[in-house]
Amino acid sequence: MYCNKIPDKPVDNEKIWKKLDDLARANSLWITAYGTGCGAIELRPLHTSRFDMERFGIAMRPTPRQSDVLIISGYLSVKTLKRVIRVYEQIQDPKYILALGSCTIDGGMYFDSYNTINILDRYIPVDVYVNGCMPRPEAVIDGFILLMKKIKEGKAVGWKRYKENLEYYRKNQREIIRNWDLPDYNW
Amino acid sequence: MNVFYWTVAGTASGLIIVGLWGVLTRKNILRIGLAFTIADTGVNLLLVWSGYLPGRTTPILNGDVPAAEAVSAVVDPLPQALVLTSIVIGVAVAALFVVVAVLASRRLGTADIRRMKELKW
Amino acid sequence: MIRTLFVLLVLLVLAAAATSVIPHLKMRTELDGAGLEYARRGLEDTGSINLVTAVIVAYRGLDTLGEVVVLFSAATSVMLILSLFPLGRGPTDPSFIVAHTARVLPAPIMLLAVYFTTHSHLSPGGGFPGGTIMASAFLLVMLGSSSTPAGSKILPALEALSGTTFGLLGLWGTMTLGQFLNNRVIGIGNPGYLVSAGIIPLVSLAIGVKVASEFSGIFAAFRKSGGNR
Amino acid sequence: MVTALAVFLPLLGAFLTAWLTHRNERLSLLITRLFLLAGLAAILVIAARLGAVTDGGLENTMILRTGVMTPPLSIDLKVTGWSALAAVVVYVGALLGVGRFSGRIPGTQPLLLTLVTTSLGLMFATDFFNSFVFIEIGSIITIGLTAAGRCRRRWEVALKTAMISGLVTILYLLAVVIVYRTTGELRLTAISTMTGFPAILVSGLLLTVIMTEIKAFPLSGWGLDFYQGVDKNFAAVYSSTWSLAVLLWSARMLTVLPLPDPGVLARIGAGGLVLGQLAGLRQRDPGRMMGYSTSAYASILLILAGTVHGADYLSLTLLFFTFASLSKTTVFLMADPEEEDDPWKKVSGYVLLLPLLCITGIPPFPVFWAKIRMLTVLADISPLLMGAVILGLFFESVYIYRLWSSRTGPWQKKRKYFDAAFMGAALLAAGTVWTAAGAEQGLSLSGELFRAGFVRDLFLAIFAGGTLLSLPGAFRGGPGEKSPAVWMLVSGVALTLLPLSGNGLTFYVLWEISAFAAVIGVSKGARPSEGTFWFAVFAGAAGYLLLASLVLSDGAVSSPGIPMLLVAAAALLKMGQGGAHLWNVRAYSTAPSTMAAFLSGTSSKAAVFLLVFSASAAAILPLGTSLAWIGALTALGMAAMASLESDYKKVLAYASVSQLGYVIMGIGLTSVLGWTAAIYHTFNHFLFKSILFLGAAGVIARTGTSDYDSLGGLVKRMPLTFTFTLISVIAFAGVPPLSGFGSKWLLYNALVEQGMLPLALVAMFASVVAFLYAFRLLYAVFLGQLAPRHYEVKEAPLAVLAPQGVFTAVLMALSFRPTLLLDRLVPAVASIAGLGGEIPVIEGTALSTSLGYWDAWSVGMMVMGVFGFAFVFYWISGRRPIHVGQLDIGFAGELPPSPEEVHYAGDFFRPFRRALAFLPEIHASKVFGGIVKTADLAGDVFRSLFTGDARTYLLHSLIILTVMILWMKGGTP
Amino acid sequence: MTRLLVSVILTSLGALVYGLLLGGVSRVITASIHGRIGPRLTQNFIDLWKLFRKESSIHHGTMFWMAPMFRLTGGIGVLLLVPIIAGNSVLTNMSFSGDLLLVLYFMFFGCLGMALGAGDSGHPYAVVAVSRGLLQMSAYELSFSAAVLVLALGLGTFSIENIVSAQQGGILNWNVFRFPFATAAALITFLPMNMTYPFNIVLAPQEIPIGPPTEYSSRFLSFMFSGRAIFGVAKLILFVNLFFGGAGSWSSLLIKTFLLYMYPLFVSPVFPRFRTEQSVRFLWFVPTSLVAVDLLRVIL
Repeated sequence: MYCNKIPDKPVDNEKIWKKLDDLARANSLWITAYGTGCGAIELRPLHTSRFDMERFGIAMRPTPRQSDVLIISGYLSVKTLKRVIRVYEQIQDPKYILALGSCTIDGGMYFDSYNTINILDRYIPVDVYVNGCMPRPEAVIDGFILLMKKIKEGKAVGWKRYKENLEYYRKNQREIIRNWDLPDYNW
Repeated sequence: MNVFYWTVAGTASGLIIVGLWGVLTRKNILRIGLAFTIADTGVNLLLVWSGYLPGRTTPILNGDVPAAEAVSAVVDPLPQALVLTSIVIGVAVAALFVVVAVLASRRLGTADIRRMKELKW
Repeated sequence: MIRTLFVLLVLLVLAAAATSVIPHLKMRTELDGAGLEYARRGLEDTGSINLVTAVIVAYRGLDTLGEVVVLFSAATSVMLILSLFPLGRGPTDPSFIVAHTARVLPAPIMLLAVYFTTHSHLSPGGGFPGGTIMASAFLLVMLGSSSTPAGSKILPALEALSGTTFGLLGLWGTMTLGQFLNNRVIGIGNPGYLVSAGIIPLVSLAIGVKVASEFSGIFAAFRKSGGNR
Repeated sequence: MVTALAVFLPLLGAFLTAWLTHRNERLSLLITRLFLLAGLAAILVIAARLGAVTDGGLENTMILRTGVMTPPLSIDLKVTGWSALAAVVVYVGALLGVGRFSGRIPGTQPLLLTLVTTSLGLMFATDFFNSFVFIEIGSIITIGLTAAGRCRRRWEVALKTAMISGLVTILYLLAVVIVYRTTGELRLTAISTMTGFPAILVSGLLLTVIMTEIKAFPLSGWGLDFYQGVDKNFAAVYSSTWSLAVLLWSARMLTVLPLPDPGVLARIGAGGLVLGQLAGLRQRDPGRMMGYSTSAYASILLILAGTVHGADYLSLTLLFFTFASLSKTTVFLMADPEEEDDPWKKVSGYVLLLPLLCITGIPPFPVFWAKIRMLTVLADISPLLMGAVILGLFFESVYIYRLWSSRTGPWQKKRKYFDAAFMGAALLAAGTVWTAAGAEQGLSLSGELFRAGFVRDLFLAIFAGGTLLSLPGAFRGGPGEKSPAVWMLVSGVALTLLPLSGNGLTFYVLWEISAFAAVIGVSKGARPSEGTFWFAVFAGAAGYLLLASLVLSDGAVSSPGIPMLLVAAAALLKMGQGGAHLWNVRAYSTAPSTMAAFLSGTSSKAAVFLLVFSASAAAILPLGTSLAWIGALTALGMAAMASLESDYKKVLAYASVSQLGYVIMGIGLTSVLGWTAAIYHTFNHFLFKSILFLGAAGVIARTGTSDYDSLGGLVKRMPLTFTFTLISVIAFAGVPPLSGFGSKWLLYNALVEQGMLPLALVAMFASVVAFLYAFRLLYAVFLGQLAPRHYEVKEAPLAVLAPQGVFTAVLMALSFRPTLLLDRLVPAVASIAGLGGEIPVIEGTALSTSLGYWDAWSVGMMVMGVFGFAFVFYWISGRRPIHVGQLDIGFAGELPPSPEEVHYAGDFFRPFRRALAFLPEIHASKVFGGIVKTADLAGDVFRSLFTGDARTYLLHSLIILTVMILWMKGGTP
Repeated sequence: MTRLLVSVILTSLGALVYGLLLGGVSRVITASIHGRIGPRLTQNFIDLWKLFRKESSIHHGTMFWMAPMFRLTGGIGVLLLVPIIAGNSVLTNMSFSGDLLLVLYFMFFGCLGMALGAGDSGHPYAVVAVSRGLLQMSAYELSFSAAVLVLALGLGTFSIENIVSAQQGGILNWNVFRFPFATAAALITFLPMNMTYPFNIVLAPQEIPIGPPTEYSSRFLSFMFSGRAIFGVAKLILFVNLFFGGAGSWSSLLIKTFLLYMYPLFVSPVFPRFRTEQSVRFLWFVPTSLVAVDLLRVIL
């Protein structure tokens, strides 16, 4: 019922279009509309006329299949992590992760909770962190611009890292998620 | 003689009507059988009556009635023959009816025809 | 009550409607139709003095055969039903009078019956009255005892024999004269004598025996159905 | 001599067995059989001598004189060819029944033998009083054997019979007195010379006697009770001997009754037929149903006596009553009298079918020939009377079908139940062949029937091809089904012969054979009773309508419009149009799937053929608009129903009816374009509906279910089936470039040409709604989530797959080159007289009218080109995608619970249901339920006459007698 | 033949570009209505390229695979069947192979393919959306085809070219003035046809993310977008041809289609979404009764 195929390691063999591709990718960031934590409330203003993220070509997509960016909006509990892993793996390459708030960096005010993730990067590859508790929309946009810059420079390669070090990430994930029932890779 | 003739006819018709009335209104099956016999009797009487001719004798051509005068002396022999048959048939039917009625009332525990309506519609 | 009244109403209306037939059924003063013919030529045709017997046995012999069959069917049916569904009530002991009468009377009764049967073409009587009388003798015998008379065993045989005789006598006519139950197969002889009128006496006898055995059979069946002592 | 032997041998046997019966039962039974055989031989000799089976032989006479001299003094028995043949049946019936009845109940042989003699005597009797004697013997034996039979309610039945015969005795003897006093003799023929009130009185008395004896409604109460309660094996004997004898004697009596107006008989009969059979509609007790059927035949006798005369009368009565009696005997022989509540419980409907169909008079069974001739005569006298008779016969067939279709028991293996019954069935079959061989022909449908030419050949191809291609899959039934192959073949062969039939009668016979073979085929399904019953009822109704039209168009009285109307109604019923889809849905969904494919794909085209060929365009013109509207509304309504249905086969059934709505629409237009559209669509529908149903057959055979909720995802297991289904769905949805669009294009052109824009709109709406069920069908069965229990499902069997392949190939060819068909079809349709409108022009691959144009080839090429380009472009433009698992879907980060829960198939178009909520719910089942309920209520009124109280029955007789006397008295000055 | 081929390719490409551009314009205008800056005009091209160049993609089965091709074929097919510029022998493309009826029915081709792909994806939301979409389609097709049939009956032809030529010679000959009610109805059905508010029940992202293409990604999605863009242009041209006098030249074509394209923009941003049954009933009754007026005029 699930496709259990482990993805191939990414290879850079298409040099010709790369520049153009990166440009397009940077200017067309589609977000998975998925609020993982308290920070999701800060994303809504991005639509409004005051912040208007559409001018950067950023749009919300309701399905991971069509999006490029997953925003981790705040702390992740163990329970949410499982869902995040599944959503992240279902996004097609190339894909980027924008982590919002202190909690994603070091656990923030929940650092000693039995049930939250302290260092997100151990479980999924984060491309850009935006700190603050919570970061304001302006900060989020700033994070996006940083992400766009990284993409244009070809440095936003979290997705490659994830594929190359899948065993490492899986080990960490399995450590913290006790009732692990996801397939080998969530296509 | 006419009076006698019509009296017999009237009696016979009366018997038939009484018999039919009995058949249609009595509830006990044995009485219904009896009513049938009454009506049957009426019919037989009517049958004999139909062969009646005033002042004539039996259709037996012995010394009293010479064969040559038979035509003007005897009553009609045919109804007499018919009524014999009819009576015998009546007896046979009555016997069978009684047997069925008796057995029916024994087996069904009642002689009331209103209880024998299991088959309907 | 309503039902009774309704029934009465229907019957009266029916009777009233049927009264219109009265003018058509006025008393006859002269013979007509088939009756006339019978009276005129009955003796000549059949050799039977008794015209009723002539009609019953000769002219309309088929009716009589049917009549016999009616009895036969009824008797067989009654016997069959009673054998399948016994009444289950045994006979009581006959009273002294009945018991003794049953010893004396049957013989004269039989004599009368035989006379009736064999002289059907000469005098009032015939197979049916004769047979019935014979059966009454049998009935008397049976009432006189508390069991089924031993003679009842031969009743079916008698019945079969007489019935077959009747049938064969009829077929004889067909074979010789092409007319079923024609009594003239052996000539009509001298009217007025015992041996005359063709096979009428024979047929009467057969009828008598048949009727007697059938009625007796019915009586016996009732007795058997009740169970012997 | 032989005559005497034939009549009296059984009697001698009776005397003999009466003696033997309690002594040696086996010998007695042997003797019984021997005497019966000897008698049979004798009567056969007589029949042969009289030349009874040749023309005019029925009236040849042989006289058995009895007593001295000649009638009126003595009595004759008169054997005619007519009564000799009936006597043969009497003997046969007795021979068939003797083992089953007398073999079981010792001591009944003499009575049985006597009953034979009596029956013969009654049939041959020429004397009024002699008949009485025979009637009495018959009654006595009936009472006796009823009481002796193995049945719980024997006493009640015997008593009722005895009371009835008591009344008959009285009434009859009264008649004897009057007859003798007024005519002076007792020959039957003398009665007819009577005049005045005695004649009326005697007529009344005798008519009452006859109606009571033959159990004509409303004097049939005791007969119904009799058949319900009596020992069924005795009923077997009774039907062929005494019942038949009484019927035939009554047939003779009715001709000599001095009635003021014999037409009265027909009216009494027709009224009794309709009302009596109406009362029987609701009947559930099988024995009683046979009683009602007997009552129907009694009414038929009255009708015949009132309308038919001479040689026709003889042959008709003979055909009707001998075969009906023999059939009834066969039915009763199959009963197991030990089963009190339902003696046929263990008998499978399959076995019962032949005799039951015989009784209902479906062609080619003998009663049919009689029926059609009777109707022909009636049509000349009064079409209204004919209509009443047809209605009554239809009612009869309804409960007979119910009797049949509710028998679902397995094949009864015990030989003792079936030896006699099989012999009866064999005799019936032989009789069928014999009468069919000698059947009178020469009736024809109105109009220009059976024109040879392309259109006819096209239908021929549809019928033959459809049969051949549906057949391979039919050899093995689906889960829980039996193989309908034989019946499909019979039905298909009859269908194939349909276009070749030379006249209307042949057409009708083939039509009915095809329909009822199909009914049997349907009964092989897993849940057969309901669908079979409704199919049979509707097929029967269509058949009767067709019959009525056939007879009326042959007659002189009516206008030509009415037969056309009836034909149209029959075709509509057959195609399930205008609310008649009830049967399609029920039959298709319960039938074996291949049978459904045959019915929907092939068999339904017979109705189109009927319309196209029987309707001269001029005759159909007045009906045209109504037909078109019926078709359009059916197309729309059924499409909506199909969208809301969630059973695979039911959806296909609705879809089938909906698609045929377009055909009706096209025919209703009576223009060249319309008819071209209709016939073209017929062919299309033949192709894609066959594919769809065969595909369904494969799916159901593999998965064992036809419920949308439990299917899904099968494309991964049955890719070929899916492909074929997909193609046919695209075709019937009318999406270019496949062929369904062609018919739509023609149809809209025709509609707009005729200015029928509202119709076009409805058609358009229907075709859009068709998308709903088209997609739902594909999705719910083949797409979506594959349930784990279907993981092991294999591709459909080759026997249904290969025909689908063939159909699909034809469909594809037709899609890209419709001119292959249209090249010939358009001129053929254009040559049909009376069709107006313009003729479409074909140039190369393009088709054009003054309104528009359509080039299927270039459209096809364009689609293939663009599609191919897109495909290739996709293929070369990047990496192959990864094929993921069925539950690898974006599910809000969750793992989907299970395929079944994710598969969204049930109540798929719920918003549609909601949007339609403003409409009152009019289900055909409710409409028909209402009709059935009304008929039941009406029937209950008449049923309540039969209170079960024997005295009431006697009272009925007396009331009828009174009424008749008063009526006739008032009628004559 | 070669000319035809070239014309076909160019028309398709042109329509793609034009369709994407129109999409961009509409996004910008919508943003303006919202008081935002909005994306670049070329945003749609960027999105398309991004999708087309995604590194990986998944598929669920053959029908899933083929659905984007169906969509594309449907779009291009309708485009090719409609004569683009009246009198221009090249730009009539394939319109010789079928009339208005063919176009009407060919419009289902892409929808059907899309629906099949959505079904094959096995995603319940996709199928819910298909159910809604088909229902809505069945509703708007009723009034749209009614309007079209009124035109056909009124002008006595099913041929689009003939319909266009019948509208020549002055603005009052346009069908929008000859059949105002039918045109109004058709314009109402234009909204659900383009899946804009208030008829946006198929792609309703807040209810059923995001309808049929839920499972589509990467190149599949780019094909679908292209197909939709081309199909949109084809529909515009069809409407212009049917109701607005057709296009005699490039400029009139661009102006007319652009204006027609703008019209939903001024309706959709201010409306909430219908429920499915509301939408269906609205489309059954309101536009159809409008058509009925013209229908009566034509028949009488």
